[in-house]
Amino acid sequence: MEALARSLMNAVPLLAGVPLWAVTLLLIVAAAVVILVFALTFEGVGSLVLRKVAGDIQARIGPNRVGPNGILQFLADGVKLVLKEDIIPANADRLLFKLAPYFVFVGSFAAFVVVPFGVGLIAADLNIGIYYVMAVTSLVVVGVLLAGWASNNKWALLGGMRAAAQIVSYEIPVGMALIPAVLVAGSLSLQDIVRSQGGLLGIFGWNLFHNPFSFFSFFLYFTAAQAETNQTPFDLPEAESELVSGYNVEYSGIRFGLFFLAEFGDMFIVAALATACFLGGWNVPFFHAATLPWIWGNLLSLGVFLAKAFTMVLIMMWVRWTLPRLRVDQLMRMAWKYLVPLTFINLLGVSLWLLVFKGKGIPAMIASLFG
Amino acid sequence: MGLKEYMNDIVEAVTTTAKGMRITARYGVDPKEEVTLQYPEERWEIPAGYRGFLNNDVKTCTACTMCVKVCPVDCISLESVRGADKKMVLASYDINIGRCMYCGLCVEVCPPKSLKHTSGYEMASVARGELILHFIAEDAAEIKARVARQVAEAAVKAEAAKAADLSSDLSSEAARAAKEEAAKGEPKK
Amino acid sequence: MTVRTDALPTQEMTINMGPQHPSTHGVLRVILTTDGEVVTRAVPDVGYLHRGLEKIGERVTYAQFMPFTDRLDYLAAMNCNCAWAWAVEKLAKIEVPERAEYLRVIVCELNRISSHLIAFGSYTADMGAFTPFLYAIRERERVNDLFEMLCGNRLTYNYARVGGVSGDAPPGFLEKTKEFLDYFEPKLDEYNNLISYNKIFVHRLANVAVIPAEEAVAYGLTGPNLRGSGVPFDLRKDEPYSVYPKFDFKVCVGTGERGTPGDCFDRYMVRINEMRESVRIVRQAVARIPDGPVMAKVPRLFKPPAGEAYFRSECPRGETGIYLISDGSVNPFRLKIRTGSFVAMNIFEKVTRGLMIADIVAVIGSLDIILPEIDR
Amino acid sequence: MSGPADYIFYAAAAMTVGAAILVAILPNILYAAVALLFSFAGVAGLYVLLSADFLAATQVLVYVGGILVLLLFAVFLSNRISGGNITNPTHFRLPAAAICLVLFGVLSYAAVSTPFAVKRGVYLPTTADIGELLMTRYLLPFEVASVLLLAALIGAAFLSRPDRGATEKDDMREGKA
Repeated sequence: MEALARSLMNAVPLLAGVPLWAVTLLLIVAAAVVILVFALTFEGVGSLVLRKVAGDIQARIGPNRVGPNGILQFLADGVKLVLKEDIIPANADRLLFKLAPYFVFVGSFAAFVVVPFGVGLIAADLNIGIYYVMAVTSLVVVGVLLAGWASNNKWALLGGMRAAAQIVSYEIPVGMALIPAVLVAGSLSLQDIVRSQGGLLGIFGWNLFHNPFSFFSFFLYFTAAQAETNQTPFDLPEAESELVSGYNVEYSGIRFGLFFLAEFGDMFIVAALATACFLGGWNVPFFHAATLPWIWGNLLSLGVFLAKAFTMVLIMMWVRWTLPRLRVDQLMRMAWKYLVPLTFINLLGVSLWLLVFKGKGIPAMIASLFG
Repeated sequence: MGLKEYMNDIVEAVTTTAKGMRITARYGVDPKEEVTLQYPEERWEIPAGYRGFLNNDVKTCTACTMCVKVCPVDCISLESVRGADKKMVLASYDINIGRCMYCGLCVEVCPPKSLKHTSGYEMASVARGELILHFIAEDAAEIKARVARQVAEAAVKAEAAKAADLSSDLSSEAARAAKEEAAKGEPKK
Repeated sequence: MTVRTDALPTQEMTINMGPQHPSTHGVLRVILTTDGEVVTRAVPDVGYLHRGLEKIGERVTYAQFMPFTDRLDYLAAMNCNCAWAWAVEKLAKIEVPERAEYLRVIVCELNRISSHLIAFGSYTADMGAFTPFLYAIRERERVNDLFEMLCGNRLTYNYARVGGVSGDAPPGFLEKTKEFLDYFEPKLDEYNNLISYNKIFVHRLANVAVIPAEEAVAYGLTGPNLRGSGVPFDLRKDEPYSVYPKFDFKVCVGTGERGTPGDCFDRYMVRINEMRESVRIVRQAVARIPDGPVMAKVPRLFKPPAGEAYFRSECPRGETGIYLISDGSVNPFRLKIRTGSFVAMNIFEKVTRGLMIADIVAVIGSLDIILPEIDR
Repeated sequence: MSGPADYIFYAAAAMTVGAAILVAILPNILYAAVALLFSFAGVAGLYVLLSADFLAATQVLVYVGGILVLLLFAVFLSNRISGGNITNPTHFRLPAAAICLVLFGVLSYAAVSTPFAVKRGVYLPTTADIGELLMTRYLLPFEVASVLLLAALIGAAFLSRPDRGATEKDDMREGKA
């Protein structure tokens, strides 16, 4: 940010007198606003797409009343959520009840900061990118637990407990499944990871095809991440047929809206991480987007990135409308007896592969065979 | 749990999920599979024997009260008085369609087939009173009073005829006149 | 699964599940005592939908009670209609024309299909997969279309009459029924591929709430719940009524396909397989239906002779037994209805001990209860 | 660096200390836990100011995502959770305050009198260095710590499952399903 601020100050003479930190701060705020707007838009549109996909899959039509073909439905939903009466249960813990949705939302939203949208489109290219995502999303757990407790509702409490146990358990396989990408790139920065998948191999440069272990890693990550973000078939914390709605059962209005937005935000984060770590991120196959002029390169890479991420989101929705839900003990068994050992085996495999083959992936080896 | 079982579990989970997802995908992409009826714009074809709202043709109704008796939920109420010509005259015929359960028993028993199901099924109201269908617009008390007057008139005429010891055709004329009077006053829906 | 209460000294929590809960299939209230997620005790509290149906039956005439039987089990109104008609006919010893009996069997089996579809659909929805529910509803709508064509109503049919049925099949009905069967039969395989054998689904149901055969008999379970435990008892075969002996069909029983015989999965599979058998029965009935009247001569002022009769028939949710005492007047002197869902509630507390909260939902769904039948 | 960084430091420090005081004095355990969250966040902010971003993320991941959640879990599991009033009574306020004051004095004196080496440097990623140090110089302590944690984990699992035979059988049965 500071570098950008410096270049901006050099480019715009008007800013010459302004202190560096002020410009930096301004840029940070601007980036945050842009990210927030993107996140909210995605979350709104995501809810609409989710319902449309549900409609298609379930031999229905889906929302089609607000706006042409229902595309304004999410605005109507948003307006409804904002205007709805804000109910706080009489015996709820008012302070924590009000605070909890913000924790959840902040935890989910803060992860957007390091999402590599394009060649230069990233709010903050932290060198601990993936690690940062894992860290800030852990705030969600606290919010969910507090929401479950503060509602003073037993179903909400059960939901909160389930959510916390689930998210804490699945953080391990999620992290372990992402490490192969980190190992291949040799960096925790998401931009570095994406860049490492570029090159002239096209889609075979992706970490997905780097070696068999990273291939499985992708699926393990996707499965575990679905659980970490409480998507069906792992939506136990809000299982509406068991826990009614879990930790957010007592919430209404925009407080519920924040949970809802956070859920879609998480969905996008998972899709974005999967894209960045395994599917080549914003890399355009057989083409260096960075060689284009700044604006075009970024637009092109942004388009590619979003297309990949949205495809992943669609797949998540598809899974969501197909599968039934696991039971709590089965969920835990899946985490500890299947995903954790498998991700560890994978990690070992990737490490050995990188050691033995000097960091080269299968496509690279094949390419070198043919010269 | 052996390794083989362990692997089998994983394979089975993946294959069965894939099977299910293939089916949902087919439905997802095939627009022909959409079965939703866009209700207010599109409507389904109502079959001939559809049991919709009840309608009583009060012109042919004989006020036999069969429908009232057979109705299991007592949603039909009927008032009638004996007219001058000894036939029953309907004073009121109400059906509370808020109570009606569309069983069709009343339609089956109706001797003159004046009570029928229509194909209507759309009705919304904000007051329960609006759910009572009145088939006779005129006030029941008025009809009763009028019929009573006619009956009295007919009786007076008959009395007079008897007293005057006139021929029978005159008496029948009076009866006819009374009947015409009644027919004129017969309420319409 | 055993209750691990001895593991950690924890506090039990009492949770009220229902009467407003999406998975209790109506207004069932279950009082759960849980230790964390493990249910130590689940006591069903019924009666939220009690309408005094049996008392109503004593105050209305035999013919007038017919629409009330629709409300006994609104998902299988035809079966209840016919059960009432058969019971009254048994009491009054009325001979019913054969065409009417065929029509009754057709509508009963069609309704069994539509009822099992709801059982299947809502069960999958309880398990978290919402899509099969809508597929089931879609198929059910077609059955409803058929019934609408036949009797004019889509949910509460009031089709059967004492001595026959209210109307003959309209032209095209039988063809449409055949069309539906052809459409529907492949869908069953689709359901199996979509969800029945899904790993998660199987895991949720297999070995959960196992009811051994002896226990099922001892608790008086009937219908698919009994057959799910492996007892091949079907009133259509074992105590044949109407024209059922003329049809060739199989009694589906639970075999412990994916776990222990008598678990939730077996009860679920029995329903899926029964739909297939119902399709077979309807096919035969449609092919062989005779011509003739559909209504016997029954006096308008119907007064059965004094006496009593008990008639039981195989409804989708088990045996619906109707016990009637007549004193020779137009109203039954006493009416008692035995329903499959009510007896299924008896065993509920026993089989749910030590399960998880999510399993409670699975058990309710696998017993396929319907509240008006429980509370009457 | 002067100016804004100083203000940020003071803000983060105030948040850390203020929240920590709240943790100590709040009667409601859950409120104290939330205050602890803010305290952790303040510490993470201080790490960021010291260019130790890896440490900051670790602080959030381990303390917020791990320890705080564990704490909340413990509170949920150990108390009459449905009662709604989880209290944390305070005792011996005066002696505690006295001890705190003395400790504060000692620590402040130590902080003021120690000649800290002030190093002005540029921001550099620390992750690689930390990783390398952990894998080379501090490998033994690292491994010892892991073994200790593993032992604690196994011990906890063992303590919470006294009826080993039965659970084993259950697992077999479930595994068959």
